Amino acid sequence: MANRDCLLAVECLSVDFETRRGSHTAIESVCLDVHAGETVAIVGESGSGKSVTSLAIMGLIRKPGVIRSGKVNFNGMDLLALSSCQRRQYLGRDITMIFQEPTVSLNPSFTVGYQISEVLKLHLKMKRTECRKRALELLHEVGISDSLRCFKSYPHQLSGGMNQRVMIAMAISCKPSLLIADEPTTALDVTVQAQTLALLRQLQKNNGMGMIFITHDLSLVPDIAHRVLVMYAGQIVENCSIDVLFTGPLHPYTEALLKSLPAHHDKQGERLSTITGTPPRAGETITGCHFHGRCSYARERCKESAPKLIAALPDDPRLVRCFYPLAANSKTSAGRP
Amino acid sequence: MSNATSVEDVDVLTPWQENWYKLRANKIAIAGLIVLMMLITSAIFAPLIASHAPNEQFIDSLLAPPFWSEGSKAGFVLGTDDLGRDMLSRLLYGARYSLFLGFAIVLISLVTGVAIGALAGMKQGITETVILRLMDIMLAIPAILLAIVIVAILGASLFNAAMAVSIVLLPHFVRITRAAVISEINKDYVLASRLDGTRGWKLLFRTLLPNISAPLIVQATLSFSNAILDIAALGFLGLGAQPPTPEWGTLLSTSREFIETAPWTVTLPGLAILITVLASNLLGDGLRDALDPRIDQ
Amino acid sequence: MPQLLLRRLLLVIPTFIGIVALTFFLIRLAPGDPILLIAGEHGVSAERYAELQHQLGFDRPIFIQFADYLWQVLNGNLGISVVTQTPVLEEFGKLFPATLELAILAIILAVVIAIPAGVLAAVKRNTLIDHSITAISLVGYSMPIFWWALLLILLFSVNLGWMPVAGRLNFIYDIDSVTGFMLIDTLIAGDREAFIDALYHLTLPAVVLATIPLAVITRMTRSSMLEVLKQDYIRTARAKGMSETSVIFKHALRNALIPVITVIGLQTSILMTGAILTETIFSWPGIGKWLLEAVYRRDYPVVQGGVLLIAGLVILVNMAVDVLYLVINPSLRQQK
Amino acid sequence: MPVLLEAKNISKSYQGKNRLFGGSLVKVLHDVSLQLQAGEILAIVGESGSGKSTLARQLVMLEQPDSGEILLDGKPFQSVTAIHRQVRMIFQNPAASLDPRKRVYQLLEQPLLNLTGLSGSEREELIYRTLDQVGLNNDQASYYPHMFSGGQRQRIAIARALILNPQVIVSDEAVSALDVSVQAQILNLVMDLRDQIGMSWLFITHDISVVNVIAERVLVLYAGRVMESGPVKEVLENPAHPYTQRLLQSVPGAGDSDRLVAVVQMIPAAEAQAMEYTGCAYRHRCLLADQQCVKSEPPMISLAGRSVACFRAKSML
Repeated sequence: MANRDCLLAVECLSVDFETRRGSHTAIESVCLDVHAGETVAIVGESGSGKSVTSLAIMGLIRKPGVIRSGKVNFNGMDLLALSSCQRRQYLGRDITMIFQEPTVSLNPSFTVGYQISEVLKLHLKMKRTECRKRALELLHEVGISDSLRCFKSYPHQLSGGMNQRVMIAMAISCKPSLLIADEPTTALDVTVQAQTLALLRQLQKNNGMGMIFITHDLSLVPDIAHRVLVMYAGQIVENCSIDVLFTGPLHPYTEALLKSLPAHHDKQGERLSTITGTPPRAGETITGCHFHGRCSYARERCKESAPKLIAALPDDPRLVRCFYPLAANSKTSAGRP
Repeated sequence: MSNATSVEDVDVLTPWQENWYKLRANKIAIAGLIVLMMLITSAIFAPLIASHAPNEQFIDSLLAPPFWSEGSKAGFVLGTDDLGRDMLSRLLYGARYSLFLGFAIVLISLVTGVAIGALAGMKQGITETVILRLMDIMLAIPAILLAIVIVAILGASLFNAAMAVSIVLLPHFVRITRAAVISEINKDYVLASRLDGTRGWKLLFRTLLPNISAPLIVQATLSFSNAILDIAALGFLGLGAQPPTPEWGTLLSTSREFIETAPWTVTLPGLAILITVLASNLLGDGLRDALDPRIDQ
Repeated sequence: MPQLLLRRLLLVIPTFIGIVALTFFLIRLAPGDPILLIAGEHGVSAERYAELQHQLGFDRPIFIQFADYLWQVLNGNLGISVVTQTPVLEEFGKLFPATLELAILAIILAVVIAIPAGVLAAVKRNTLIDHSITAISLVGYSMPIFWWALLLILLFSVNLGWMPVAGRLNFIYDIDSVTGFMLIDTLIAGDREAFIDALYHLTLPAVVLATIPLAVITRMTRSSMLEVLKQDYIRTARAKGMSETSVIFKHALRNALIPVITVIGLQTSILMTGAILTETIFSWPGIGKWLLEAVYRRDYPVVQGGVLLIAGLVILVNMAVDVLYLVINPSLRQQK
Repeated sequence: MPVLLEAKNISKSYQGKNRLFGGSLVKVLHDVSLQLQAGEILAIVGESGSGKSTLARQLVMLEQPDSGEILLDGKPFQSVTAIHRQVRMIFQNPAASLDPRKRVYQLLEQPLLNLTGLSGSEREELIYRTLDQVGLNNDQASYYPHMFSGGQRQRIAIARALILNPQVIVSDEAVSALDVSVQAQILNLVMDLRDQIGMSWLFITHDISVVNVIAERVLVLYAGRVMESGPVKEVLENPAHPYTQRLLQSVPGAGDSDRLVAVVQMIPAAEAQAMEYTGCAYRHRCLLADQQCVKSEPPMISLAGRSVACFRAKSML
């Protein structure tokens, strides 16, 4: 799986959470790679481990979370093997991150301009006036017209959409090669969400960044990503390119997710498909396939042994964690018109 | 939707049971609780435990040191005071004053404070403004000073001191209740309850109070320790219980002059106060952790 | 912000009038004849009684009396001590520096130790360091300070003989009172030995007075810091690649201090409470001891005036803290 | 179909924050009118700040509107109790709207105790029947809300609304806090209830793709004003208001990347909402706005089967 051309190659990353009641696995053997200029979406419901994955890549997992195993190869070097001091040189410069709640992700005690300048000063050793000039440029770059006014504002004076633009300006300030966006539009209004997605897409294209886009909303994925990883209960269950996702998902969970999207439903009044049951709770031990309890295709084998994430067909780049992947060519009702 | 029953195996605990389990996991808080229980028990059964009456004088054993020092006398485990009274017995009877008064004071200020605070929070407008200004005024006068003035006017007695301390502690309950009521009253579950037709006192007692009980309970334990400290301080200043009442603060003040010759007469009552206050603060901290939902995350 | 400031200032007015009313009616609440109370325990002749009655305005309607009292207070006339026959304000002015010196030293002592200790405990959460700091501050918080003072005297003054037991300065030194602060006055006088002696006298009372604020501020700093460290913007700061030191001292501490400032402000009241006990035990010639003695002597004008002055002081400090709070908290400052 | 619930020109203002200096009034709803017919689902779409929650509060009589009137069955609202029995509300976040200290049984019994005169056994029967209706079983009646998953909690909230057999249910963002798969379950339940018992439903949401699935008619709200309203088919397939069009363009998943890039526009840091303005409320963000839109507020006109408040509506179609 480790590919030399990869910008980021995550190998078998596992994170446990150790609580008083014992430890439980948050993510298990997560493997993913991101090439330069590529956007990879990680999709999953709440609690599926998608945010933990992003934090683990950044080395920002804190107690009670513990990285149990795995490698995070960034430009050929293992970030997890570095000391925290060494790793910090890359954070905020080469790998940056934006978060779900932009307003609370900015420090309320400092102006927006100061917080952007801080990154420039830290990583690019810029002087104060240079910082200011560059920060204003960056604000303009993310589509804020009166950038000076924004520069002097505190986060609480700006709207959520505006603060997310500030976060993005901060994230692209050192021309990173990888941007991790953790549910960046979930807290925003739909129109603002569309603008933010467009902005991210534009910046990613222009700067040739690699991007990991984390979301719970599968319908956003075609607008932003080239490839999608579907996560369920701490595992990646499917890894495929966008083009094939909507025509024929391989994993039953992906299919079920697609079918439950109201956006992919045209007939008024017709019932949506649902996934019965609930995802396993944190700490619950499951034997076999993690999805078998809710899978409409589950057979005996699914309950007993756990499938691996493997290529579905010999000459197919898609990976799926299922013993009985849905045939690539079979028709599913989730397909877009 | 047959499998909507994924919580089948879960025991149904009431919220209080759950808090108790959380509190039980906190060993230090439980230690505080146990110490407090022991103190309460010994206060209740003081006549059975104590070897002497609290005011019984043994003229032949004035200022006898406690058992670990040289010259200690049998029968006086913790020594005697300047009038030959048994320290242990006096301390045991003294616990009755401190603990009983602590409970009584907290109960009075809790009940009146919650009532006034809830009134301020639910009525708002002019009622609220007047109540808040009044509480501001009370808080602007340092607690002991206010108590001293009240006692000075009403006269020095244990009852007046207790009244004074209740008044001093009142504003905290008022403020906490009002703040909690205001923060809760616009929450969805209260709105939903209103839409279910619950209003007035029913809304306060059935919906609001159970949900704001956590900060009130924590404040009550903290107030309990404050009450004990304040009562002792007033006793120490001669404005609370009057000798020969074996109240701990009064014990301290009467034996102050023997600090050089008989240090135990000073150290022991103070230690008793410290242990009691410490135990209830430990319990209070534990309760705060157990009841504060934010700690869960 | 000017509007918010003005609002804070305006809120002080009803509170202050309320306090004046409280002190005014306190005397009238006391059982017995207020004139006899004011005149002292020795009793008065009928003539003097009538004179006092007229002089104190007791023959007029109560609201007129109150308005008059308020007017007197606003003019700085807080009555005359029954015992010493000196104006209350003058006595207060003479004794206040001693209390202020003690209080300032205590609060500095508390803040300087408590904030680093609280930060350390939060950063090293659930380690031995955290547990020790938490335990010590809890004991300090539970301490009956009048007993604590006696213990310290027993150890340092009686047993070890290192510290003086009472007073502000050994009587052998003769220092002119310029500022009323003994440390400064001795420096002005250029008397090094006297300065050290004054410092010795200050140490134990200041430690005793600092105990409760120290514990309270430590606990507050710790919990506030823990709360802030959970916030999303701390995660952002780490994701920026900032060092842990910058994250803690720049991004976290600045926000964590906002509630701590308020708590420090609230200590004024606690310090005044402490001053009464501490000054009594250490025979410190300050307003705490003065007030308590006035209570014992039933010197009501002093009690009345003293309570008013102390309450006014507490209100002033709290208002200053409110203003400071506005200054350091941008989310309040910039509100329209 | 008969009109069941009708709001006529509802306006509502709130006092600004600064009470001492009589802070300015903030007008949240401007002459909002709507009609809910028996047995239909009417969707109200709006973003944050559009006043949709305020509208919901007026409709269920949690608050009184400043002006305008609300009619149920053609009659003005009379007693609060009667309205609370007939018009029920479901909140956005079930975790917040269910009292954490009450068991499900107590939660469901509360409205029965307060608003009906049913006996104990009647109440019990009704509670179990309603639980069954929303797909929960009897054992779960003794559980506390925190023991359920998000979707199950929303079912409890629906049960609480249903139990009085009301004429209208108003739901405020009832599915937006849920995961998609759970959201689908709840949407299906809403549709089932409409079909089986003819429940009339006022469904407030920010997600226009949900509207398409469940509602017959839709009302688009922006800055406290109705921009456009009419049958879902007409409005969503052929929007006559630039804002409706913008909302539709913002729905993810269309996969049209050129469209997305076109949406990136410079936005000023100072939002227009606090400023005093005249004319159309949407003109600050509207690409078609001209002098006319600045001068006067567009009136509500009927056009191609819907009502719309825009001077450019005709050219949009």
